[in-house]
Amino acid sequence: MLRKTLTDDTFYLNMGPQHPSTHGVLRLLLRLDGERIVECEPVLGYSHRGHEHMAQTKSYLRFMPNPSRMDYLAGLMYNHAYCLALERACGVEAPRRAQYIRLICAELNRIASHLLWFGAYLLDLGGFTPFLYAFDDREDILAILGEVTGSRLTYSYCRFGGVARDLTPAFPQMTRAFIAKLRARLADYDTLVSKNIIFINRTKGIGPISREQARDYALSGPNLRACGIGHDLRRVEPCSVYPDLDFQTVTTNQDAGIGDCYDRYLVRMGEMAQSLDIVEQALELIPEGPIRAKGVPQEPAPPPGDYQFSYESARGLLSIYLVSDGSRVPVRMKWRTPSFSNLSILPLLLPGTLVADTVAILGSLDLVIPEIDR
Amino acid sequence: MGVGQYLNDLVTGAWSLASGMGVTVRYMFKPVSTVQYPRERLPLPEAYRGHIELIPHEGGHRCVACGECFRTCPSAVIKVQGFKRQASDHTRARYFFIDYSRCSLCGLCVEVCPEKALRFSREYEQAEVSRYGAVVDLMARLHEGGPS
Amino acid sequence: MNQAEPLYELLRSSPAVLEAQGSQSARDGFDLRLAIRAKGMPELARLFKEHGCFLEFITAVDHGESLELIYVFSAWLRPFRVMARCPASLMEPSPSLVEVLAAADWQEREVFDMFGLEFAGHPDLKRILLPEDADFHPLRKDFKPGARHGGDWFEGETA
Amino acid sequence: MLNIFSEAWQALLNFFGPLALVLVVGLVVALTYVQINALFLVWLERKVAGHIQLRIGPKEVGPFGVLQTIVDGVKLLSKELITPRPASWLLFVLSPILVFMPVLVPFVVLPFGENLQIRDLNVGLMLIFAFAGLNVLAILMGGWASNNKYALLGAVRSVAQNVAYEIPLLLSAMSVVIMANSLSLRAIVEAQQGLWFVFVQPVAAVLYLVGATAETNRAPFDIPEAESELVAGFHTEYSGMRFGLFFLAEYTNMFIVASVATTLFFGGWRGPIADGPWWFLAKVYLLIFGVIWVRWTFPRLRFDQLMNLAWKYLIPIALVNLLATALILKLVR
Repeated sequence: MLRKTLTDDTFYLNMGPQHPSTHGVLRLLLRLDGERIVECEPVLGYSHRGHEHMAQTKSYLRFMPNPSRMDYLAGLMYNHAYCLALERACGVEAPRRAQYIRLICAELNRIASHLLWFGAYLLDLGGFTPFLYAFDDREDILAILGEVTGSRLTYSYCRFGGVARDLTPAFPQMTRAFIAKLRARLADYDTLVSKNIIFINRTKGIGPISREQARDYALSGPNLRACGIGHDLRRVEPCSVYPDLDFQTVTTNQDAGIGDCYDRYLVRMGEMAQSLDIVEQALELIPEGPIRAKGVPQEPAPPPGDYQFSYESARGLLSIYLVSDGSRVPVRMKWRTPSFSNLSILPLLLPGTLVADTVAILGSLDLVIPEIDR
Repeated sequence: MGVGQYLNDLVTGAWSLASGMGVTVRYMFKPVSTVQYPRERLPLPEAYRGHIELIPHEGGHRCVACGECFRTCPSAVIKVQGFKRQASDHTRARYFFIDYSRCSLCGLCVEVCPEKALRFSREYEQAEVSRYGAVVDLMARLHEGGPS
Repeated sequence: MNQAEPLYELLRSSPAVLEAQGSQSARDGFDLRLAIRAKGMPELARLFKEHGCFLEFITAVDHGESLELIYVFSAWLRPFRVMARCPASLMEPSPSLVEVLAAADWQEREVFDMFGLEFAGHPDLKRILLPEDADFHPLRKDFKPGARHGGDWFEGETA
Repeated sequence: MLNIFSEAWQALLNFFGPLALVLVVGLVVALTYVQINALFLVWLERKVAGHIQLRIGPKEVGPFGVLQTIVDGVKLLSKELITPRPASWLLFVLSPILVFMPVLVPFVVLPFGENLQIRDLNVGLMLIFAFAGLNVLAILMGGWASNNKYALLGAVRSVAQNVAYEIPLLLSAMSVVIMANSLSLRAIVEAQQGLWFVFVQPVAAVLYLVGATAETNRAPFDIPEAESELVAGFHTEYSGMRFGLFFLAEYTNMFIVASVATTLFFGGWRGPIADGPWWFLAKVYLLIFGVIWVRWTFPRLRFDQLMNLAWKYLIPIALVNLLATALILKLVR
């Protein structure tokens, strides 16, 4: 798209694939006029591993570890979404207890993902310390998830028709302690970051997205909610046991719909607080019972047809579309990942901003590159 | 911009910076949250998933080399071979290898095992100098009574 | 299926739509399935856009002997998901939706990348996930991954 | 061989008198001190950053890790000096040397104690500011010569930043100068006999500290090397001890601006009990601690906001402050 012949004083800057702020291997080809950006073209695919192709060559069961590898920051949510998609396609329902366990773990994972985003975003803006505070909190979540699932990043914990293992007795108490701790921490983050004049100047009014643009580019997740649209699949198309829980969809109340970086920041911080509420409620509501559905085939094989399942992941609308011919291997499995669409708006946002804003905008979209590249 | 606005911006800005510094200095006197790794270690959670290993059972193991685990394994990292001592015997596994470098620790093998012969080990310091070093001989581990 | 949706009637009566079908079962996730002519897709997309829908994704399915394009539209704040399918051919490009919906840009590039299906009117149809010099389209059924993953001692058991 | 040296030394002594002795010995001490100080500051920075971030920082080499920086220095010394092929090598090589040279000169006039000053010049303050201004030239040279876009952007930013921040720095120093009626650093300290100037000139002190942080390219004003935007800014292409020299110069500069602040506003070597260089050093390191604390608290300003801060807030306030000082002094005296 960018023409290679330059007749004016602009020059190209290759931001990435190895750059501290592209968080993974994303390459931005920028055309700069001084420090001002004239044009931007994202170049993707540096971590394309062919997950969709892998899905077509493996049985549904053997694809189980893969989804967490797409979005490694919210691995459990992808894992959860994949199991839910399969269960709905096969007409299987997991026991209530398993559903609650999954939901708690997925929401904890959402907090972990947002925390990491928070830290990394401040790192992009040059503040090093909040990053380590966020990691301290995230460490607690990983310890809790490690206690339940046995691993810390790519969980493979949800199973077709249930979960791999039951909660340990230590789990509720660890989680409650963490909830109290993070609530106190969120207040500190508010003082240290949200109210900080430098931070506000760096993010307010930067990278605004109007509702029309958001619709045009199919934005989703916190990025969309920052435009003032309370679209949350946990509410709109509730899956699992989300209907039982009471929580708010965090949006910014703006009529003009300026979803700038600061709004996106506030939405994610608000979502963390909401997720804490969800986890707290779910801990109260969790029933006793089995954790695996009985009489479920070991190898799932949905009846012939095509199925679609959407899920609100940490970054937005995750869709799984699968075509089955009745065998154990899918004909086609499409993963619509939220970051892919969220990144596509970047060439629209960048022109006219400064190099420093590039980092602020790119960070505020909360991209996970392996999820874009799949 | 009026003078009042100007001064107001100045004061709120300065106050936000000062309160931010208040937070960091408070954290400075909090106990550190890091663990000095080679000297201190955290307890492993009970559910910890290292690579798989055979469960010791009456001086041996329960594996009958049915092959369910390597058929299920998404990355095909398991190699198991069994033999019979005589025609009337049950098959027993004699060789059991995993290529840990490609294992994704999903745990499907442990779940599908009909004899419940597998479990997760508690190994986590597995740096190797070559990728062949990551091939684990589970039988040898079992006989050495490797760390559990 | 959400019966109160006024858009459904419009879609049913649209000339671009060959066949409209409500949800087959509670399992499939689509409220409405449309079989359409590829030529009519931009017009339909405009209709969706006017009614506040966004393009969730575009993808293709290779059924072995035929290729099929899938468009999925969704809307904000209400459960709504419409899928439109049309046959596609490697010989004949389908019309591009970029003019109507910017989200189609990268989605179409991905379909081109993975299946080799072309879109007429796309401003910059090139590879997106695979390297620019790749000469294959990996999600087509006739694609066989080359024997590139080395002589590991386990080779041949990954199928 | 030795003869020649001793003869030359004799000739020097004859020519300059005992001044040469003081200068040479002083500079040698200063040069040694610069190294030790930088090592200590790097360690302090890491330790403070560590504790602020709920870590403990270096701890392996030496007690509390104090020797860690020496080990790192040795590592830097042993690394290959890479010169990019398209770089303009003469300027590229010259830049780290040039950045380090001027930081030595201010040590000549810094009054560590009542009798612990290499040379008391009556334009001492001017000398320091003049040589501090050279710093940016070296940075520009290095950034331009690297032939790297990130480095160039960093260098250009650095020039703009330095030009903007010298003004409030000088203006706030001037308000002290007109109070002490001298540019000699010793005279300024003497003038703070009863009351430190920080209590008389709090606005100037704050302005000076903000400007000084920006002058030394420290966060939140570290935009010339903003690692999340420009990778490493002007020293992106530097490796080994060339990078080490930039590093050394940065920490020494920090020491110098803190010393000047101590002299101007915090009463130099004077203290409640027992005046002496220990007071001077204690105040300097306390100020440096403050600078480190600020660095590990705030995000970085954007380039145009940095300029805004200087031109919209710092310079007008400094001017008003200077004017008010002059006016009051005129009325009082």
